[in-house]
Amino acid sequence: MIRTIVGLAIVLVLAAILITVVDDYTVPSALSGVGELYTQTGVEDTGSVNLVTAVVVAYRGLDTLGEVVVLFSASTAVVLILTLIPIGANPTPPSSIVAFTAGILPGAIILFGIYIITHGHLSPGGGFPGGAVVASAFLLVMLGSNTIPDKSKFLSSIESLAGLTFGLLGFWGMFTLGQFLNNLVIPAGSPGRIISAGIIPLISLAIGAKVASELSGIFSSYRKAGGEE
Amino acid sequence: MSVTSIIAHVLTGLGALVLFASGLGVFRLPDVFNKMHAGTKATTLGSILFLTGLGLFEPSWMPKLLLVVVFIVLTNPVSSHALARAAHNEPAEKPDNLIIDDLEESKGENQ
Amino acid sequence: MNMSLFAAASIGTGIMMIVAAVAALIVKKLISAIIIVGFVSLSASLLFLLMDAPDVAITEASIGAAISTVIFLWGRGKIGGEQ
Amino acid sequence: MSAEYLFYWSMAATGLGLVLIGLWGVLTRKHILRIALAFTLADTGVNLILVWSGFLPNRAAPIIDSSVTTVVDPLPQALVLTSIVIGVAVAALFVVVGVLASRKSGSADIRHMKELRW
Repeated sequence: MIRTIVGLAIVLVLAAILITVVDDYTVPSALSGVGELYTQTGVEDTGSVNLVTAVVVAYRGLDTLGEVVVLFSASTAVVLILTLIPIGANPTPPSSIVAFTAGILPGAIILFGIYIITHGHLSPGGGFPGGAVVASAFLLVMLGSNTIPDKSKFLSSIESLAGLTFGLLGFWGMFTLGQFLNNLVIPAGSPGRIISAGIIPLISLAIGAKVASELSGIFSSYRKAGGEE
Repeated sequence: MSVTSIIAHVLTGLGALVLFASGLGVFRLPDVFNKMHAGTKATTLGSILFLTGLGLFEPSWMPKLLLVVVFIVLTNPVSSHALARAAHNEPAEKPDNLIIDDLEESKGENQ
Repeated sequence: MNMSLFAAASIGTGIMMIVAAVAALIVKKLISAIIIVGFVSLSASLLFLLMDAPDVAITEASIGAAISTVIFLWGRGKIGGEQ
Repeated sequence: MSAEYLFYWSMAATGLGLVLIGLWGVLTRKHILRIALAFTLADTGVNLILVWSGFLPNRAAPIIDSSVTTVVDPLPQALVLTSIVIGVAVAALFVVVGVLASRKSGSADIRHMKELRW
């Protein structure tokens, strides 16, 4: 009871503060600062039609590298905890209908994920959503398989390879053009084509592989520690 | 207003109606298996009708929409099957008036 | 495009999300709460689409509705849904 | 009170509401997975507010082609894109730690976990 009252009081005080903050906010009529700069010169600078991918991979590529490291440490912590402290494995066998569908669908889902990753500079998508889609295909495979898969070596080598690719592509830009993760070490080409935007598609592939392998690693260690219903 | 456009309007309207009925069924029917009956069959039909009507509005979207229909037809029955099995494994979800239970009887045989 | 249609869509989705979020915290069964949170994530992806952010909408739909739901279902299978 | 005004502010209201509800849930719930769920709700709300801060009505999505001249701010969208993926990894870690804590104390109720008392 006292917990409810204290919680409600804290939330109401925060709501009052937020409303006073919002009260002063006026609807901007134009973009300001760095957002305006990105929209004005983004396509010329990077060759990527999709400005969100341009910001994620090119302008803020170093931030993305850091965020991939955060993702890496979170997934490593999950895998480490579940490997060191076993919770008890009891995967329930899937029914034959689920097993059959899990045999035919993941190919199409992985294809769709790769499409999202490789068209990240042309249409909505990129490494992060595409990697999540590919990881959900792996999840389907795991749900449909009767045995506990032991692919952790394969997954961790893909993960390391993707991280290494990201770093090496960054250093390539640093040594040739004097700027870490400069994406114009390959000529930008004409915006709107599939082979354009410098190394943005390559970095998208690396990010996608990394996200997919890390989420799959989490699911794989979950499966080892017991089935997901 | 051409014939195609009229057909498209009718199809999207029917699809929306079926989807609404499905939502109402999920809200009103008593237990898990009845709710699933409304939530799976009706949404499959409703989505197919709606997507086909949408494809008639914009003929250039038709291949992608057909792909979506194929995926819905493939995945919707399977997911509801898995859901039904999971619900069957929970004793609390079993309705009171359940008389014939084939899954329970066949459990010992084909494991 | 008609602006009031967009306003109706966003307000309807927003009210639905707020109601669902409260329901997720006070509903009795844990599994219902997990499914409702998945629904809130899916509605959030609709709002992202209305806010001209298709990239974010794709990510939120595939992660919020599928992957995080599976993660919570796994936790429920390991802990049990009492409360 | 035009339609555009309602459209713009309803997004912010939804995000703020989700953050507050999630915070309330984190403070008052007792089951450890409920707390994780409330945390996820607050995460979704924060992402909504961040994307909303770069949103302007009557503009197009930030994908430039010949017919698009004015677009919304791509920077918050790029940040939220990574934030969502990190959010799910953090939620996975939260659930695993919660499962371990409930194993250790024998119950999923945080009142039985001495380390989490407040």
